[in-house]
Order: sequence, then C-alpha cells, then structure tokens
Amino acid sequence: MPSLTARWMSPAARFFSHSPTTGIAAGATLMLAFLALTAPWISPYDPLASDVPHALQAPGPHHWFGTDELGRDVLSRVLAAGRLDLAIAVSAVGLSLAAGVTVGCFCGYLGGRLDRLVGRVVDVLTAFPLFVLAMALVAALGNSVENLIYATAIINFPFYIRVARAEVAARRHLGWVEAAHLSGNSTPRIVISFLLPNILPTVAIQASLNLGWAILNAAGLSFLGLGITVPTPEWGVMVANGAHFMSSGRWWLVLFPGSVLMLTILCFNLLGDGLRDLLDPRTRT
Amino acid sequence: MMRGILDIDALNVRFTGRNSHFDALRGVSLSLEQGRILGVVGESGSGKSVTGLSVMGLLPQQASITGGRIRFRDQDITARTPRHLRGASIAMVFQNPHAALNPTRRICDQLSDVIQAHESLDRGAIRQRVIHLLESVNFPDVSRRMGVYPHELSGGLCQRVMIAMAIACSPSVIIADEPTTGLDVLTQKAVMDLLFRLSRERAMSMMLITHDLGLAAQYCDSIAVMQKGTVVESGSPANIFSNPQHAYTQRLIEACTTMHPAQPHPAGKTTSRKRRPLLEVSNLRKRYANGHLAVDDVSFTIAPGESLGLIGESGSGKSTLSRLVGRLLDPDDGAISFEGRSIGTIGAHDFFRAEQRPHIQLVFQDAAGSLNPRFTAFDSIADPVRRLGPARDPGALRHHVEKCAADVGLAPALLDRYPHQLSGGQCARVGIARAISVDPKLLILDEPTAALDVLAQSEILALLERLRREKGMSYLFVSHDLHIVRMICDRMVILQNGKIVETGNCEEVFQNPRAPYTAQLLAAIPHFRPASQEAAAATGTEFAGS
Amino acid sequence: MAVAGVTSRTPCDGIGHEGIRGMGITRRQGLLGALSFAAPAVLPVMADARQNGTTLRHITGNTVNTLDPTMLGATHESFGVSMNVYDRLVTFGRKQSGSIWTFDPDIITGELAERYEISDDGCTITLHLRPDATWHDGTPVTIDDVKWSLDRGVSARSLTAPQFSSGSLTSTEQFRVAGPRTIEILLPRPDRLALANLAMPYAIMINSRLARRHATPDDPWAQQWMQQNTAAGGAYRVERFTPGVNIILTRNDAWGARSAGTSPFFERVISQTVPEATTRASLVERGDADIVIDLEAYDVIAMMARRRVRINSVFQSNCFTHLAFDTQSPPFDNVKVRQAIASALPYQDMFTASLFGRGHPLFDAGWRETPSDISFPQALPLATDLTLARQLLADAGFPDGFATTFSYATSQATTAEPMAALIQEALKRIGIRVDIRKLPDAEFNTLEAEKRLPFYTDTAAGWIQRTYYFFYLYFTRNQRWNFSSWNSPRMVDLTGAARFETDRARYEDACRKMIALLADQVPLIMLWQPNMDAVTSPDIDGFTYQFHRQIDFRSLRRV
Amino acid sequence: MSMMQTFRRRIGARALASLPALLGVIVFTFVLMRVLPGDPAVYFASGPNAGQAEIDGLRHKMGLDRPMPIQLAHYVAGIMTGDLGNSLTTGQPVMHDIQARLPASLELTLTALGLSLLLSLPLGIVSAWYANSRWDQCIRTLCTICFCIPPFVSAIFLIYVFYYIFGLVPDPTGRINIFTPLPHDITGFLLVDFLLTGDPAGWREAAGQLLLPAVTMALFVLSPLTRMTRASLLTVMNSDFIRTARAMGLPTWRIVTVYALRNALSPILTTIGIVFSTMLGANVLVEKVFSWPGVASYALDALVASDYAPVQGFILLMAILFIMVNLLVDILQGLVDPRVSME
Repeated sequence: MPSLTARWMSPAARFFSHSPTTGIAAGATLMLAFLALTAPWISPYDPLASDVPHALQAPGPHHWFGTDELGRDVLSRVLAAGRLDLAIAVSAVGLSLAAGVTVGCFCGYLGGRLDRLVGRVVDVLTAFPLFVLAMALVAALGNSVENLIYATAIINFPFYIRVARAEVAARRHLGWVEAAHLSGNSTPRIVISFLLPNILPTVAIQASLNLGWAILNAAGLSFLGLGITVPTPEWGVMVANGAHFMSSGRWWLVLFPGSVLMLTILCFNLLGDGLRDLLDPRTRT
Repeated sequence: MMRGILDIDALNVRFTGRNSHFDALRGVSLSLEQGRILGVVGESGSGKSVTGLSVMGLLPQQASITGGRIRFRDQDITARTPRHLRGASIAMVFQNPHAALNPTRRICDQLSDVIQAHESLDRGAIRQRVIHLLESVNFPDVSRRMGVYPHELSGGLCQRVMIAMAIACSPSVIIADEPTTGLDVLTQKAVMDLLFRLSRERAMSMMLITHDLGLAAQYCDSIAVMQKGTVVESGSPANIFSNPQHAYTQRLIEACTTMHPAQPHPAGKTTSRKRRPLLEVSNLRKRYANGHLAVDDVSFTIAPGESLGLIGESGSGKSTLSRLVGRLLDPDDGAISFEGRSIGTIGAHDFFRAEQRPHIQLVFQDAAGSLNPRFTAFDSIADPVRRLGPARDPGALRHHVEKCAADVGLAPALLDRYPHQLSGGQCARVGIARAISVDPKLLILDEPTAALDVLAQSEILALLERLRREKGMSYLFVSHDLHIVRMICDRMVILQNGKIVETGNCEEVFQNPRAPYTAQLLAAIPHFRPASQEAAAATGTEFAGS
Repeated sequence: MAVAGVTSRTPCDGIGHEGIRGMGITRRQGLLGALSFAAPAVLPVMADARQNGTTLRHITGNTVNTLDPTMLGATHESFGVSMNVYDRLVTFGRKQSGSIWTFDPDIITGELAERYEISDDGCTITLHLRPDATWHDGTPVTIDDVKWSLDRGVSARSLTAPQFSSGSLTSTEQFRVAGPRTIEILLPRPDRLALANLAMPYAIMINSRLARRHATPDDPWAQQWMQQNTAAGGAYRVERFTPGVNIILTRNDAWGARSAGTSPFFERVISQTVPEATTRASLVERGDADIVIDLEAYDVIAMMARRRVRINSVFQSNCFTHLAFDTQSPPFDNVKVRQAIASALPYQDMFTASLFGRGHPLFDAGWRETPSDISFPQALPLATDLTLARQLLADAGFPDGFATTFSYATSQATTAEPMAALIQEALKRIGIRVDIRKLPDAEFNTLEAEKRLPFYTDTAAGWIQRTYYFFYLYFTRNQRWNFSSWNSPRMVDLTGAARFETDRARYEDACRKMIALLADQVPLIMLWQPNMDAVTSPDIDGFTYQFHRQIDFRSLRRV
Repeated sequence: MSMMQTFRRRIGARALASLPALLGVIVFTFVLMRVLPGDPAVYFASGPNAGQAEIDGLRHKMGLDRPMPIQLAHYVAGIMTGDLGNSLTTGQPVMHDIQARLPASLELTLTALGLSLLLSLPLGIVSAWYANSRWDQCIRTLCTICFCIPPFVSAIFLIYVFYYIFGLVPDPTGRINIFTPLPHDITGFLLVDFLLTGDPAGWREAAGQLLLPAVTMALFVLSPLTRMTRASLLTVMNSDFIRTARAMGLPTWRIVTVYALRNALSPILTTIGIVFSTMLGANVLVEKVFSWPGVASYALDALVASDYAPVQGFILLMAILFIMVNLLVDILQGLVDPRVSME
C-alpha cells in the first residue's frame, strides 16, 4: 500500500518532506560545506598565527570562540579544520567507493573464480579489527594527511566491495540486465552504464554514513597520537588537545570543535537515513 | 439494500501522505449474504483489496476510513474490527501463500496459534482440531507432515494451510483476496474448488476478490465490478455478462471472452513449414549448479514466420529454454542452429558481437522489471539500435525509435518517461518496441502478458498478433496459459519437468490431447460459460471435489 | 676523592624524560568544560575505607616490564622498582633545599656495603659488607654473592656491561674477594665514574645461590628467571607482579632491622598502571592515590589552584630538553645556519606554551663569553634577534632560507606540539620552511639512533651530574647520545683532558671552555629543564627527587 | 537426524573455508609489521652505551637478521605449536599475555554487548511499532547522537561526571579494586569467578568497575543495534504473514514476540556478530581510558613500541575470534530460521 502514496509525490518533495530532520540535516550539511569551502575568506584570523601573550582567552568580542594555548583564534581553526576534515572524509570515502564499487560490480556480475578470490581477500580484510588496522597503517605509512586518507580508504574498501557485489548479484538476473545483453552491450558496458547507476543510490547511503565514520576514525587516531600533525587544525586533534585544558576551565577549546565534529557526523548520519528512507520507505533504519 | 451478514455502506477510504492524499474507496457499498459468494472484480488499484482490508481492520497506517459504515451482523465494525471477530467470525485468505505464512514456525503451530487465540482448549483438543482441519483441506499425509515449515511446502499446499487457518474457528465470513494468484493452473483450480466446496459445506459467506472476471463468474453467486474506488456495477454473473451496463464492465467482458473463448479463436495464422527451419534446437540439456536438471533433451524447430508455443507450469524449464535459445545462457549439451548456422557454441558473454544477435530478441515476462529504471522509454528502445543497428545520427535515431513506438501503439509523449512513470501495459509495449527495433527474425516471448491486467493482456496479445503478420517474424511464445498460446500460435510444445511431453498443431492438441498431462492442463482452464453458470450455482455440485 | 658521574639515559628510550611513555596516553581529556567549574565544590565525596595508613598507592602511566633492571628493554618504572627491591653496594646521599629533597650527587654512602675506601692512587676501591645483611629468603649475604653479582654485570649480555665500561669496569678479574666481607675493585686508572657506577640501578646485588638454581647452560646468569622473579635483599619484596597492570611490594622488615638501618614507613606499596593522565590526576586529587609523578603541566597548574594535594615541584637538574641538528649534513653543518636558528627562536613563548613556565629555562644567560660557574646544564646566552638571524642566514649562503623537517616523538606531543608550531612560525619569518613530523616512538628512536633526523627535539637526562660527563656523553664521539653527531676536535680535546684531570682549577677551566664552545657553536640548542611535579596526598612526606627520576618508596612516610 | 548432520557439515565447511582467510591474515599481519618503521632492536637496545653490538645481539635474538620468508616460516611454525613469540614490552610470551588479558577484554565486550542489547532491543521494538511517531524520532535521534560521540570523549566525560564529580563509581583503574582479593582464577571472567567462589561483595566490586567502560562501549554500539532491530522488525511487520496473523486475530504481544521478533532476529544476529567483532578491535580507546588490562590496549602499547609479536598475536586472535563469532552467528541463524539450515 505505501506505493500508492509514494506515487503521488515527487522524489524531491518526499526527500525534504518525509521527515523534517532530513531537511534540517541536508541544510546543515550544505551550510558546513559552504563554510568549509569559504573558510580562507571568512576566517577572522590566520588559523596558524600564534599570539602567545593572548593565549587561552575566553570567548569574547575579538575571538568569538576564544584562543588556544598559543593564542590562535579557535573560530578560525574550527573553520580551517572543517575544510580539512571534510576533505579527508570525502576523499577517503571517494577513493574506497570508486575502487570498491568497481571491483565489487565486476565480481558480482561475473561471479566465478575471480569473485571467489576477491571474496576471500575481502574476508581477510574484514577479519582485521578495523581500528587497529587503521592504527597500524598510519603507523606504517606515517601520519600525514594523505596517509590518513589512504588508511581510511583501505579499511572502508571491503565494505564497498561487499555492498556493490551484493547489489549487482541481486540484479544480474533481472530482465533489464538480460535485455542489455540482447541489445548487444558488452559486459563492461553493462556493468558501467547499466548496473553502476542503479546501485549508486544504495552505495550513496553507505557513503554518507561512512563520511561520519571517517571523521570519527580520524578523531580516534588523533586521540592515540596517530592523527594529523600540528599545527594543522583538525577537529579530532583540537578535541584531544583541548580536553587538556578542561580541568582548568578552558572549556571553549574542546566545546566548539567537539560540537562541530558531532554535528557534522550527525548530519551525515541523518542524511544517510534520509537517503535510505527515500529509496525504501518500508525499511527505514 | 438488503441486509446481509456483512454490509458495507458508502465506504470511503483515504490514503494520506504528508502533502497529498488519495481516495482509494469512494462510496463503496456491498452486501454479503449468508452462505453466498460475492465476487469483487476489478483491476489492481481499483480498491477491491482495500475493501477487504477495511473489513478486517487491517488498513495500513496511512489509510483511514473517512466515511460510510461496515456492519457485521448487527455490529458496527467501521472504527475497528474487534480482535475476537478477526479470525473467528471473519477470516481472510491472502494471495501469495508462501509469504502469508510465518516462515519460522511450523504449520501445525501456526494453526494452533489461531485456535488458541480464540478458544481455550487443552493441547490435545487443539492438536485434534489441527489434524481435522488439515484433513478437511485435503492436506496430504497430515500426521507426518503437519510439523513442516512453510518453505518445505509447495504453493498449493501452503494455500491449503492458509485456508485451514481461515476456517479454523468456523468463521461465518471468509474474504479471499486473489487466492490463486501466483499458483499454477492446476493448483489454481484445485484451490478454488476447495474454497467453493468449503463455503458450500459450511454455509460460509465468501467475498472473492479477483481481477479475473471469468473466475468470478464461474464460482460466484453475485459479482460487483469495481473501478477507481467505486462499484460500477453489480448483479448476478449471468446478468452482468448478458447485459453489462457500464462501459468498463463491457470492456472487461470483451477481454474475458477473448481470453476464454468458448469457441476456437479464428486468428489468422499462416502456417508455412515449407522452407528450411529458422531455428533448430536439438537435444538441448541444461543443468544448474545446484544439480537441478532444468532442460532435458529438448528438440524442436521453428520455421520462418511460424509461431511456436511453449507450454509448461513454473519450474518446467520453459524460461530456461527461452534463455538458452535467446543466448543468455550456455547449454550443457545439444545444439542450437539459426538459419542453418550453429550458434549454441558461441558463449553467452560473447554473443553480443555475433551477427545473429539482432536477429534473436526476447520480450520478458515482467515488463516493468525488464526496463532499466535509469533509462527513459526512448533510451530503452534506442539502446539495441545504437549497439546493433546501423549507425544513425540523432535525428534518424529519434525517428526510428518513434516509428517503433508507433508500431507498438506507444504515444510519442511517453518516450521521455521512466519505467516507474509508465503503466504495466505501457511498459510491456516499450519492451516489445525494444525487441523489434532491430527487426529480429525470431522473437522469443517469455510470458509477455503474465503480469498484466486482463484488459492490457488482451490488447498486448492483439498487438503481438498484428506485429507478426506485418513483420513476418517467427515467435517462440512461452506461456503457462493454453488459451493464449492457442490464440497466437500455430504449433505448441508442452514441457513438463524439463522434458517435452507433447508436440503438435494447436488445434489438434486442443481437440485430442495425447499426453495425460496435457489433458489435465486443458481441464484446468477456467471454462467460463455464462449460460451454464446458473445451473452450476443452483446445484453447487458440479465443482465440488478437487 | 673525585668521582666522575656516569650519566645515563635510560636504556629503554630515546626520549629520556618520558620513558616508554609512547604507550601511555598522556593527554588530559574531557568533554564539558563547564562542568569542571563545579568539580571542586563536590570533590571529597568518597574516601576509600580500605586504604590504611601504612599502604602507599602509587599510580603511574607507565609499566614495569621486568624485575631485572639490567634486561634490554627494561622500562623506567622497572628501575624504580629495582631501587626499592634490590640493594646496591653504595648509594647517593640526599639533601634538602627548602621543602624539597633531592639526591646529592656529591655524596656516595654505603648501602649493602657498610663503608668503602679508595686507595691513594685511586685505583683500588675496597668495600666492606654489612655484617648482618640478609637476603629476602633469610640467608645471609656473602661476599661470593657480591662477586657473582658484579661478575654478572660485566659478563652477561645486558645493559650493565656497557654502563660499567664507562667506569672502567670491564672484566671479572677487577673484582677481587679480599676477605669474608670485603671486596676490592681494581681499576687500571683512577676513574672518576667507577664508584658512582655501583650506585646505578644496574649494579644490583643478587642472591647468587637462589639465582644460580635457576640458571641454565644457555642462560648462566639466570636472566630469564630474574625477569619474573627476584633474588634480592632490599627494603621491599615483590608480593605480586602483573606486567603492564600493577606490582605490589611488601616491606622487608629485616632490611630495616639491620645495623644502622631505618625501616621504611610503608608496609605495602601498590604501584598501578593508569595510562590516562586525566585519570591519574583525578585519582590523586580524590585521595584514591597517594603519589603520582607523571602528570601533565596543565593538570598540575589546575591542581595548584585547587590546593587539595601536595605538589613537590623540583626542576630536574640532571635533565635538559633540547633542539638537535644533524651537524654532519647540510644545511646544519654550517655553524651560521645553526646560529641563525638559535637567534630566531621565540624562547620565552616556547617555554610558556610548552611547559607553562614549569621548569628552569636554559636560555637568556647573563654571561656572554665565559660562564661564571661550571654547573651543567646551565643557561646559555641564547636570545631572540631576528635581524641577526637573517644576517647570519644570508652569511651562510641561504638568503632565501631553505626547507627542512622538524620531528618529535608521539609520547612527547603535549610539550613538543606547541613548541613545533612556534618554531615553524618563527623560522618562517627568516625564510626557513619547516615541515612538522610527529613520529611514533619506535620510529623516532630508530631514526634518531641512525642519525637520520635533520632537526628535532628530545629530552636527555644524565644519571649523575658531572659537567665533564655531560659533554663527553652528549657532544663527542659517533654514538647514540651525541644527538647532533657533533664532531668538534676541540671538544674531544677538552673532554679528553678533563676525564682524568685531578687538578680542580684546570678541570673547571676545561669545563668553562666546553660550555662556551657549546654556546658559540650551538650543535644543539638547550631549551630548559622541565620540572618534576610529584603530586601526593597532603599527608605524604619525604619525597626525594632521585637521579633515576623514579620514586624511592623507602624515604616516604605518612604524617 | 539428517538435518543435524547437514548442519554440522555446514559448520565444518564454514570452518574449513575460513582457513585461507586465516592464513591471509597471518601473512598480511606479518608483512605489515615488517614494513612498520622503527627497528625494535634499536628501540629496545637503546641503553646509554648500547652500541651496535647490543643492537645486533637483540636483533639476532629476535630473529630479525634472517631472511623474511624464513622469519615467516618460523612464525607460522610457532603458531602451529601455540608459540606466538615473546613480547619485549612485558617480557612475557605473547600467548601467556593474551591468555591473561583476553578474559578482561571479553568480559568487558560481552557485558557491553549485553547492556547494549538490553537497551537496543526494546528501543528498536518501540521504534518500529510506533514507526515515524515522535517516539520513533526521539529514539532514532538519540541513538544517532550516541553514535556521533567519539568513545574516548564519552569515556572521559563519564569518568569526569560519575567518578570525579559525584564519586558514584569506583576509580577507573582496571577490573577490580587493588585491595580486593582476587578470586581463584577459574574462568578469568571476574563476574563469573566471584559467583563461583560465592563472594557477593567481590562481585559487586567487579561489577562496579565494569559499569562505566561497559556503558561507554554500549552507547557506541547502541545505534547500529537499534537501527537494525527497527529496520528488521519494520520489514517483518510489513510482511504478509504478520498481516495474516493480525487477520487471524492473534494477540498483539504474540504477534510481536513469536511472529515479528523471531523472524527479525536473523539480520539482528548478523549485526550482533559484526558489532561484537568491531567492539573487540575498537575498544582500544576505552581500554586505554579505563586502564582496562585487556588485549586491545596491550596491542596498542606493542604497536607504538614496534613490538611485533604481540600485535601479530592480537590480530591473529581477533581474526580467529571473528571467524568463531561468524560461525556462532551461523549456528544461531540456523536455529532461528529453519530456512537457513536447509540451504
């Protein structure tokens, strides 16, 4: 019966109206993305410029979010960190998505020996405790931004293979895939121009949830000292460092980056939920 | 209106979305009399199922009764149907019995659950009742098989269990919502006969919801025809058939008589078996990885311009066969030759570049499911042209696609729509247009009308018939429906468990079936004869027994 | 008597001060800062009834990984435990300045030895055992045990042998039993480090009969067995040892009862590993722990304000934090480049940002050419002068600067990160582009040992404060602890002359020259000496800062 | 019974099929540890005067001077005999360390999982039953927020509030107060051992210590479990057989428990399996903050110190656990869903 109602609303209208939370999350995500993109222009200060005499100042008219232990403007750093964190999340997820989906699609479609082999490799990768794997990878590669991205991408990789594989395998015997064969499409073409666009929405859900997870992961690594190096501003590092100053009442150092970090993950998660609802109103999670 | 056991009076049901609403029922009035069978007939979306669910109080969350009244005996159950009525006094039989039974619970436990919900009996008494119920629905080998899970049973047996559940507490009303959809022809008949017998034996009233006017006419005492949430016409089957008032009913009857002709359909067939065969299949064999032998030593030929029907129930291997011939699957053994050249040896994954590819095309069973959800109708039709046809500039391509669309009676305006924006019949037309866009010599039709409403079905069949005449294509027509095959085909092949049990000219097979299986199939066809209906209803014996 | 100090970095680490702290998470964490304001008001809610007066609960971020301090890889904490569990022949005295006790590097007294004599030529040290000393199992300490323990030090593959060699103790023949309770140590030359070496954590005295019972042909010195077991006779015995989790010590009453002994106050010492610095701070502040010595500076400052605990702060006089250059490779082989950097750094800002001023600065000295005294480490005349820095850089041939990397170990991040940010910013002003690298401790140590870090920070600690030895160890020879790989013939001459110099004036003159040379050539920039902040319950008294920078439980008492 | 036999054969096949994965894990871990920068020999031999000789000695002792394939062969051979090498940070055989520490991790993880299930199942049921109502929205948002807080932040926050400010829980310094006598080591699970030895005070003590870390981890996995419960239940409740049950007039509670929940269990079980494996690895942070003597913090210490053997041992252990958990999930799946065992 839900299909009856579904037919009466355009997808976009449903997307923003089926739940106000999704609408808010979408708005907030756009806002975050906008702030991140324009960070260099709207930041009141240079996020790296120290001013030790004015260190650890509480939020006030000059520094809305206060200053840190080197007198740097926390607001500017939160903005710059957003730029970096979103970039890390987007590129890590993008990388694993591109690679995982490609591999997964072909495996799912072709099946056979290759599929079994890849299945084994995926098994091996997923048998690792992921966080420890990320730690080991960052420790092995060195903790630069790129390596953090690679590590995050590698541990996400098997999930995309799985999702893509399952989605493709579920569709490979559908009429329109067989019809594509009849129409004279080669296998790569069927995978790329028929199957891929159809599984992308499902993958997009995974991706949006993963974006939040990637940021969380980076924060966890930073906490263990395996994250981004100073003085580059990054939310996880800022939270981890800012927490030092809590006991002496410098709450702004942890509150602002922490809230933005949580908010961002929350947005991505809600957005993922919204996407899922949109695609399958019956199985909302 | 006469007071029956169940009265529905001017019922309105509305589905509410966040920004929109939709009236599923608009002033529906029906009355079910004691011991009688009421057929509610209509296409999907006409509101017939919503009517049944309203009575049960099982409307989905977003639906609500906005007007009218439902009365059971003397009780108003409009606002809610009390739990002690549901199952005990009014029971329901659903379509798709496999899904309608709890997969993780033994069938005897499910039956016990129903009895326990309404009566306080001790374990032994419940067990006795369960055994008795299963016996009364002709469930085979009850004592041994009552402990099985639904997935271990066939669809027909599941439906018997479902019926046993429905009659468990001797309800006075049974609502049967498309009880035979998804079942094989033979099972369909058995299930309907069972329901009919039980209803008569136990003097239960039954509301039979179906899209099949012929079926309703055969079993019902009275019929209500629904369209777009309203009852457009009601009366006895004979009256409705002999004197349909509403245009919609008239169209339904017309389609129905086409589909269930009392006399052989005088379709213009061209039998031309003079030239060498277009397709020759010999000793084809296909075994799946799970060991199931789907196609076992099958041989047949199709002459140019000939139409061959392939008949079989689900699981008989007919879909596998059509995919083998369509070169989507590789056979394990045997040969397929097309115009005298072997094509069975070219791997399915490589066949897309074979020169025969454009010549063999397939039309799929699930019309909507065979269209790429991301492609517009235009893209779907244009795709084979782009890949297999001669190179065309965009204008010429557009022209060609529009011509194909016109051939199948698809309005050009629909070409820019996506599959979910098209109706089932329109999707089927797109599927056919796609197949004929490269001018195939052999068109394999895999139950092309199975998922369609009666009206759409008859339209598509007429279209296929016309196309064959115009384009001189050969058909391999796969179906479980003997009548349809009889309409379209010259010859037919009857398949059972992957083996051919009978081959022959359509009319000969119909008149004089040689294999017992064929005879069974023929007997199971809903044989709608308005004239004899009165007699059947009066005696109630003709259909008893299963 | 002249005693040369053996200075030593702890064997397990390249980070000195921090030990294998990389394993511990040293950051104070928290979420809602606003709540922290409310904290002090409701603080003393729960007192632990089980904690009685004679049990000491010590909390540390690090772990004891072996009971044998000579094992390769032994952690800092292991030395601390061994100091309390084992006896050595001699020990350093202690002195009080204000309310703080520290070890006295100038006084060496007997520990297991009752007394010692040094011959006039300085080549023979004679040690006399206490007559009533016993091992934990009650058997008397014999001179054979002492001989075996010393032989083990120079023979077994352990950290002891290289350590002993710095005091000219290299072979078993040098240890001669000269009587039932007397042993002689024979030196080829009067080495000023020999006696001090016997006070090191490595110079433990072992119950040889017990240990030998567990020796095998492959392992004649029972090293395997001693990792999990003790063959000791010290003030405490090990009651329970769970590596990485805790170690529980009980008082050995026989130790206090022997001649001229004083029994330790605490009957039981529980030393527990709590990796999270925040938790350590909370524990001691809530009264659930008695003593913590490894807290972060910001926690200490917050605690000072709340005044609920006693904070024993002393700057670590035998320790220094520095910036090291790779003086063997360009561009840092150019003294002008090093001088330029030394002139460009914002020392005071770095000191404030890294340590909140909790330490002893080693920059901005009053002298220019020659230091007024020879104590070391001491402040050097380093000051910020950007004009001079640019001039020096131009003179060095880098008018447009250059690019380099600055590294530090993860375990030092709390102090090194603010420092690194400021260095990066400051050097950018004179055109040097610095890429900051935070390396896991293992990697940092490897690269540091292999001299592959161009520019980095580290902290070094010498176990004995002797000016000569600091220079000998840290600024000469191609070895691990010459952080800058500095190869200055003049420095080699000066240290070589000072090592066996017995004339005080000439020794001091050499030392002054070394200090002046260091200040001029800046192979590494000494920044400061961080504080040790031993935070204890208000009723704990007697904390002594020891050269090994661990807690000597024997001196602690509850008042 | 033949069904039992197929079942057993299935499990056997699954166990066999996981062997290559296990081998893959071993090789991958071995290689990964070897490409880690930082020479353990240098790290551990960095004594004051430790020269090349000491470093080489240690390297030889650790077998690092032999060619890689031989090292790998030795390692694999060692695993076969239950020898995972020695940890240099604790000076103990890795096998011994892991045996000593695994119960702590498992006890924490299992308690957290139990807590999480206690919360998430009812929440998921409520959420699904009143789908899209305000309750549903609240529960979903709450769960999502729990998921968004990094566990180390929630751990520190919980300690701060419940220990530091209010003193409601014992100090977060491991599994048991240092002054409490330990029960005789029977299973290694303190809660179980205290029960077996009949020491209710000790049990309360251990439970108190366990509470905060378990809650921290439970909060983190609350979201996936609740989501999956809700989604799975919702799918099931929209399915035809629930409609049948309602049409037959079955009582609501029976529909929820016997019909809906039982059928929704399969994906929930899968999720529990995944969550459990994730928790075992991801509790590094929690173990660290609560000074919990578990295997994850052990592996972290070793990783930072380039101490290969414990990290390898830990990852191997995790892989074995992962495979075992998957097997268990498979078995349970077969029990809850008769269709699975028939495949």
